[in-house]
Amino acid sequence: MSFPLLTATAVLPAIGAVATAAVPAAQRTAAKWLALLVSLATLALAITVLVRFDPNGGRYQLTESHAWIADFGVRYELGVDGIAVALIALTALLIPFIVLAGWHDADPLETGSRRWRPTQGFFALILAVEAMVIISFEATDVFLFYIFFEAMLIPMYFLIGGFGDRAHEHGEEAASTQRSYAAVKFLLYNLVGGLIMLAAVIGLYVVAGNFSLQEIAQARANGSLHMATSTERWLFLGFFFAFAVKAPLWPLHTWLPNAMQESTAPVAVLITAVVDKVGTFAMLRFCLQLFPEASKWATPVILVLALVSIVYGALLAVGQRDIKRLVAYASISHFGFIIMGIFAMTSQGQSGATLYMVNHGISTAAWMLLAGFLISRRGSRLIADYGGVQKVAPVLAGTFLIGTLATLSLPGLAPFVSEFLVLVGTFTRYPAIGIIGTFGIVLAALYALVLYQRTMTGPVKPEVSAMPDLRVRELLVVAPLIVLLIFLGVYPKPVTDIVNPAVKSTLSDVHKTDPKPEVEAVAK
Amino acid sequence: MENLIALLVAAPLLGAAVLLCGGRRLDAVGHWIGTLMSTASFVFGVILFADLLGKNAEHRTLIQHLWTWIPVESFQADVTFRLDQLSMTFVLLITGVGSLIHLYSVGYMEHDERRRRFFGYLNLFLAAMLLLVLADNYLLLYVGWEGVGLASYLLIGFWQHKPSAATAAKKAFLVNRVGDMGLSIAIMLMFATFGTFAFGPVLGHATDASEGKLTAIALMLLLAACGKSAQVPLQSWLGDAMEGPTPVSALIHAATMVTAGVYLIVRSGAIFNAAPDAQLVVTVVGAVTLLFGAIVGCAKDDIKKALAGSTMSQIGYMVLAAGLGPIGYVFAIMHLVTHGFFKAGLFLGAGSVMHGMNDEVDMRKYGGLRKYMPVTFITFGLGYLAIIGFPGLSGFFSKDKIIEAAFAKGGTEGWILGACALVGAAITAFYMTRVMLMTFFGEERWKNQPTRSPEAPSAEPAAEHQGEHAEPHPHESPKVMTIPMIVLAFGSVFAGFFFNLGDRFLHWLEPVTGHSEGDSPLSAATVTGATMVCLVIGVGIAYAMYGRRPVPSVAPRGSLLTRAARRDLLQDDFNHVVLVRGGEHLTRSLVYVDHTLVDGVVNGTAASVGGLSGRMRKLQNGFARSYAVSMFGGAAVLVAATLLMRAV
Amino acid sequence: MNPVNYLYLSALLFTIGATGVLIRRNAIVVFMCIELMLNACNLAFVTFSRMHGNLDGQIIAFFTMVVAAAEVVVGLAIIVSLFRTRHSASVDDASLMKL
Amino acid sequence: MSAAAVHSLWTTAATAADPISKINAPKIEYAQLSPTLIVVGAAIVGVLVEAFVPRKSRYYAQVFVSLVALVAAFAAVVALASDGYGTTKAHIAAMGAIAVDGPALFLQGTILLAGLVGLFTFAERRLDPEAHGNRVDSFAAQAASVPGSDSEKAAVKAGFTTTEVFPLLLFAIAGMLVFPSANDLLTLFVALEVFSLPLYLMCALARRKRLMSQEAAVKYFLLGAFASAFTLFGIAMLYGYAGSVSYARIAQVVDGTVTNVDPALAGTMGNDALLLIGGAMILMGLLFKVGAVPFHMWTPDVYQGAPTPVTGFMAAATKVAAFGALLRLLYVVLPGMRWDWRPVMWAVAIVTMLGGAIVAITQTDIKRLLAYSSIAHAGFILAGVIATSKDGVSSVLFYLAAYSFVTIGAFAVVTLVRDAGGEATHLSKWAGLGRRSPLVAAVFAVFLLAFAGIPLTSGFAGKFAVFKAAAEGGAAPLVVIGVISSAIAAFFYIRVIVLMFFSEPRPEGPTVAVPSPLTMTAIGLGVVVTLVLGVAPQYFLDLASQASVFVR
Repeated sequence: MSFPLLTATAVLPAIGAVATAAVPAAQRTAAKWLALLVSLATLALAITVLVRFDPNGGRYQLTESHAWIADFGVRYELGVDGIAVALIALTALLIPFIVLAGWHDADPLETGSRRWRPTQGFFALILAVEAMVIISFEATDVFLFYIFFEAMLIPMYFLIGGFGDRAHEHGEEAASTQRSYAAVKFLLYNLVGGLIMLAAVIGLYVVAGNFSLQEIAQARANGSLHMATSTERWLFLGFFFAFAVKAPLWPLHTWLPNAMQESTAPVAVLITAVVDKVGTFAMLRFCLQLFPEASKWATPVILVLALVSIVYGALLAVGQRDIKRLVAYASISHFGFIIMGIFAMTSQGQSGATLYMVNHGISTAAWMLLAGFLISRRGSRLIADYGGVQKVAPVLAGTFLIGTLATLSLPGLAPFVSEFLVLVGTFTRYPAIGIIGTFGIVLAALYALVLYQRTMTGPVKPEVSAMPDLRVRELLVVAPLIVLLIFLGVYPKPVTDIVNPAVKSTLSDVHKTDPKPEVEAVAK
Repeated sequence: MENLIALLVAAPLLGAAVLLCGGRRLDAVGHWIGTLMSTASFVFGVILFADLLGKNAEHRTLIQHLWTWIPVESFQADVTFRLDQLSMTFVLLITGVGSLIHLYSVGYMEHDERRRRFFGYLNLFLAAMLLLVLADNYLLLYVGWEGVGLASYLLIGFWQHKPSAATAAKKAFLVNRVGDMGLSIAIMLMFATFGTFAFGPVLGHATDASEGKLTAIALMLLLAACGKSAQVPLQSWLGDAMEGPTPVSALIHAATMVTAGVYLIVRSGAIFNAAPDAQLVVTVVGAVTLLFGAIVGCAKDDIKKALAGSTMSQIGYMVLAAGLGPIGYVFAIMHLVTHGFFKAGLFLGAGSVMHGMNDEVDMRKYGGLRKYMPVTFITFGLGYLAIIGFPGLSGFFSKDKIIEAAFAKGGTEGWILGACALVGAAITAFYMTRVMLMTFFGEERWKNQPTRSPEAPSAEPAAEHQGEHAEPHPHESPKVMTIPMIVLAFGSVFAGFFFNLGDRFLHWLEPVTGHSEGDSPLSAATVTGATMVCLVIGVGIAYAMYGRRPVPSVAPRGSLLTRAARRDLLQDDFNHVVLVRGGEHLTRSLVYVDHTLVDGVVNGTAASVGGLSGRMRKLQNGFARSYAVSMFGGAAVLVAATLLMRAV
Repeated sequence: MNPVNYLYLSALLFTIGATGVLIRRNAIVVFMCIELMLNACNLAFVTFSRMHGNLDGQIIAFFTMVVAAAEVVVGLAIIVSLFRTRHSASVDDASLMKL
Repeated sequence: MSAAAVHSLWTTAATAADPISKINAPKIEYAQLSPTLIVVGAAIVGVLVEAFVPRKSRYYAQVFVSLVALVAAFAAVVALASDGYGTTKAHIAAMGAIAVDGPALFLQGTILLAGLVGLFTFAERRLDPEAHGNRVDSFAAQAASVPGSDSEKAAVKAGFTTTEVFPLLLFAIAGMLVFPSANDLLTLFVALEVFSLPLYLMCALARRKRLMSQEAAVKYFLLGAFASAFTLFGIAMLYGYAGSVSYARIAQVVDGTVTNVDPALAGTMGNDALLLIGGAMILMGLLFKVGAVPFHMWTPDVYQGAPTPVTGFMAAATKVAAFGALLRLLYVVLPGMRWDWRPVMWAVAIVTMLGGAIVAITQTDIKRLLAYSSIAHAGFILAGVIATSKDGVSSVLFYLAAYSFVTIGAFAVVTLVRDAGGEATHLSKWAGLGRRSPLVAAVFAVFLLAFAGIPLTSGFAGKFAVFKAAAEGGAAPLVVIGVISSAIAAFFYIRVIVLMFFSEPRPEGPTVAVPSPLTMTAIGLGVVVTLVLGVAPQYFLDLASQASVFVR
């Protein structure tokens, strides 16, 4: 029994959350530092996981397994494959930046009762979310996964509803009502998805008799566990629905714009860059492994939906007046790419999709956080309120431009690699869909550059003229992300090396192989 | 020796990094760093060139593998450079002209407080462009391809405080993106067809693939080329791109980047050769564009826009040549190089003129400038002679070859293409003469009138010490600007002759592009003669219109064609109406749909459940007896149902 | 006489009682109707006990009476206190809580 | 045991050959009935206390007696269970009147714990401001005096308190202890009345809002009596059908495996009409107690009107007892006619789940809201009942245990939030509670999340267990509907959370009273159980599944 590394990685932030919440009301700064340190320590643990993980080793590594709820056939089973490792690393990496970026977001304006501690709560909740996300990446027991998949809604819900942008065009009252609307919408959407999944989870138990991913997958593979086609499809739909809400996939996406618009930038990043990834990840890990046949059966529809998401999200992003909504719709478009890559069922597509999750996390984080810094300066989310920023705050503008370019996946930056992989992977099996998907590239350029032009260029707006440039703390947040974007854009090999084997085995689960080229041009 | 290749790219890249991240402390020396880096790159280029010349024709290909970029199963993208005669030619052109223009910019941008950043962008562009021509596979080429797009975006929009500049930059990037879409689809097709997208295997096995696939790939590549090289139908961005500082127009939008499309086609020659239909399309595009650009060039009063039109049409020539296949590849490249010289020279000259005229770009406010800025006049004049193909100058040789090749295509299409080329030559002569006359001859229309063009950037040098309403007093530009112009003038005079001496350019490139003499229905002499005739006609008309009678300083209404041509033959309006307006409507309606339909469905269900709840709530009316009723009814139903269950 | 008739009678009484509960306003009367229903039950018990020839039914009837008596105690207590508060024993007046 | 001996507890004397000579005393296993007996005894002691102990010290005496009684009873239950009466030694005691088996003991234990926690909330005397220097609890000073009358004022001034509630509570608990373990219909009926009557009374005893309290009592009483009349008639029918009220006997008749039919019975024996009608009517009586649609309408009014501690106790314990009885009835008496009652119960479960959840959405009073949520939960539990499997039983047992603690805790929190007019139960008053007293709001949020069935709370474990059993029992549609209705239900639980945390506090908002350790224990216990059953339910699931076999 070696040191339970995975458990530690998940438990540490949980403990940190409790500790942070317990910090007395007066010591706000202490709470902040505590949260930051905990998140950094978690990052360290995640890196150890990364190091200890052997890409060419077994499928699930660092596994832990303990009895938990025998009556429900539930075990406490953890284990990571390449995909999970990559995403855990991403999560652990982003949280410190989120904490740092949200440094002042939760400083209370009015002091309620002396026991009212928003700052502590804010950072505690962030850490709680981190813990739950990480463990749901690690869980190889469906029930265990489900529990945290659901439970993470609660802290997210409080983060969205409890903390919003300081200044609001319609005053604080309106702000709070809109916030709680967004929060409730977020929770209900995901809860409905989760409950439908619950029915499917129970169904799975009735069929399979236990929840261990590996056992079920094995049993499915060697035919010892046979599911009626209709059963499998229903169960698949139950699972997929929940993940599609979380991801979000058109037409289940409308909660995302509200949530991201109303929450502070760091929380918005937490939603789109970290929490939503659980959805796409789960598609890859659970839908495909547990229900391979049903997945293939549903592929055409899902691909079309993904395609709609891509184009629809991009077009709506073009039409937005609110910076954060724009970013949200951009994310919807990006998630379309991810889902497309997953269900293209080619190694390029799925590796690309996984890579996309990582890259999208980083790029959106950079872009959204910068947008947040911008908004915090001017106190408005409306694009129209900005203009000529690059004149007064060149560094902010320059970094923001890089974020923009990453979003429109410019070659040389990380997102390009993943996006192209997804497109190629899709194209080799479904040429038409691949081609339509590429329109997304053009539209991405449109909304991204429109945003940059309207906010950063042109004559300097008077309200903007006194805007300070990036502060050190903010630069500390952005610079590493940008470096990472460039590095992964130029040398993504480290990530692909980890991901590829996992994708290979996933593909073998669904009995799919890459289509062969027409001409054997490369000598094998 | 291969290891030097990376340095070609690395030097300017490093420069860009240093300049952009360096911050204000580098402002003093930034421009020199930039120039140094590009010159260094040029020096490496020359060394490599010497090395290549040392080898015999077959072994003039150097490969440098740096690292594996994206490995996913069969999808293997490497960062590998390939230096052969073709890319060598480009390297020299890019770094050479590039360095000259860096030098020129030192003077031109002197008074701009963001000069450091300008040089950073220029270096970035050089790096990307070199990456483009040195890449050994299409994906890496794609990186350079979009890289130059980015650099051009940054440079066009360099004066971002001008909304027009920002818009133009965005437009350029977007139109290019459409082209890039073509390139990426082409790469996907290649991967699906050949399982790779490296030059070697793809071009090597091109003939093994079905013609349909190849045609598709070729057309997609053409789409990409159209985007980058401003060919119809994706030409609209080039005119607006003139919002950028003039050196940018010279380097990116005349000499190098816009010719990338030609490079792509020539590089992919193997594919095009195997797809004749695609080739036909290429030639058509080329022919159309060369006329289109020429006509637009005739109507523009903005000197840079006029030159832009001519660039378009000259590239049209190259594309046409490239479309002709092995007959034309070499000449396409040759014209590309010579064009690089004289067009760059012309732009620099234009820049120098503007420099002296407080950034006035309207040629109708010029006139008689030759005695004020002699150097500019001479260099510009030489460039002028070169472009109209005056015998003996470089334009003459390259363009003549292309026209011959067009006829040599044979058949009716040969005739048609040739005819287009000839007409193009005539129009070229016309509009260039027009530019020449309006700028340097005639009476001085700029006298006693304020000619500060309203939205000229305050950053522009002259404006600093010139007040708002001051009469310009033209003056020759400083040495640092004239020297590059002189060098380029030399190039535009002798390059063609030099290349043509014993077809050395042909033999130099042949190993890469291959070459075949078509069976021309006309002898070379006749073609040359015809060209000369066209030239004379063009010059004559122009002289008759602008040399003899005075030029009105406000544009006359002009014929329908003229007015259309001023507006880029209404092609922009078309874009505006169809794409921009349509797009806006689409997005707006989609936003509405998202809010009412998609969201509405959800909120609707919620509301209906709420309403149901409200109604059911009424049953709870507080009267114990009504509760009793429901219990009694319930009991009755329960009993009845149980009995029923047994009955059925 | 056929004991089944007694069953019919008891069913009739039970229904009458139930109907009374549903239609009468005065709490006391409603309560009496409930008592009627209980008695109907008793009748049924006794009848069945007679039919089955064992005494269980009759014993149960006694129990029912006791329980009914207890119910009366509690019920009257509540109803009376309500009456004293509201000066009305109408069931319908007691409808503060609704919806 | 032989059919002849059934009911001898009641009828020996009568059936004896010759009355006088020898009365063979019934055989009663007092040890195994000890839990009930203890509580009953304590209740009687409580009555005596009322009679003889001076008024000042009654409160303490009563609390002490009740506390001791409940703890002792619980200890007895534990002892019995550990002696294996729940599993191996399970049998039928008291001449067939009472079953001592797993479900009975488990439910008795649960009821006793609920009663204990309930007792704490009953005994709470710190919430209301002191009247004339006397600590007061949440019960009327003098139930007999008319609200607002001088006599009431006098009673208040004199510092009277209705300490009778404690014996009443004990009587109710005693009835509830018998109810799920009753093994013949007569015992069932008696137990039903024994725990109902005290509840009727306690509903009328609120200190504040006495009009509503009395109204609640009247409604509850009339409707309850109405329902029990139906039950009794149903019992009569079954008696007519089987010639006996003993579960075992009836079951045998239903199965047709009856021993020694005596010819006299032949006439009515096996007349299924009687069986069906009787069964349905008894079911109706029990469904009334659990508050299933369409017999639920008393629930909101009574829950709202009754003193909140009573509401909490009632909501928890009554459900436990009633569901226990329902389980035994369906699993012991009527398994033979499963195919008759299952479809009906399906329908009831569905309308209960949906009805409760939907109507709750538009509620504006926290107590009514919780009432409707309890209706919805009754629906969920019914889904487990319908499973008709061992898992079904154990899941229901677990759910009941989990649910009762959450309920009592939630209502205990409700007692804390007060304004001038006593408890501030209107939802609008709860706005911004999270700002004023985050702790209380957070605790209440935990309870709400448990109600909503969010993972890591006992609510989720219970819901999962029940749905799992239902699905295995082939009731997949029920599961789907259950899931949908829990989604609807989630909406209004969340509404309350939003209200507490995200909306601005009202200036004239309520204050949160600082309770005595009693209520604190009640709430704390609720939270702890909620979380423990949510995170590590295995032990309790084992307990439930061990205790899930009925003795026949």
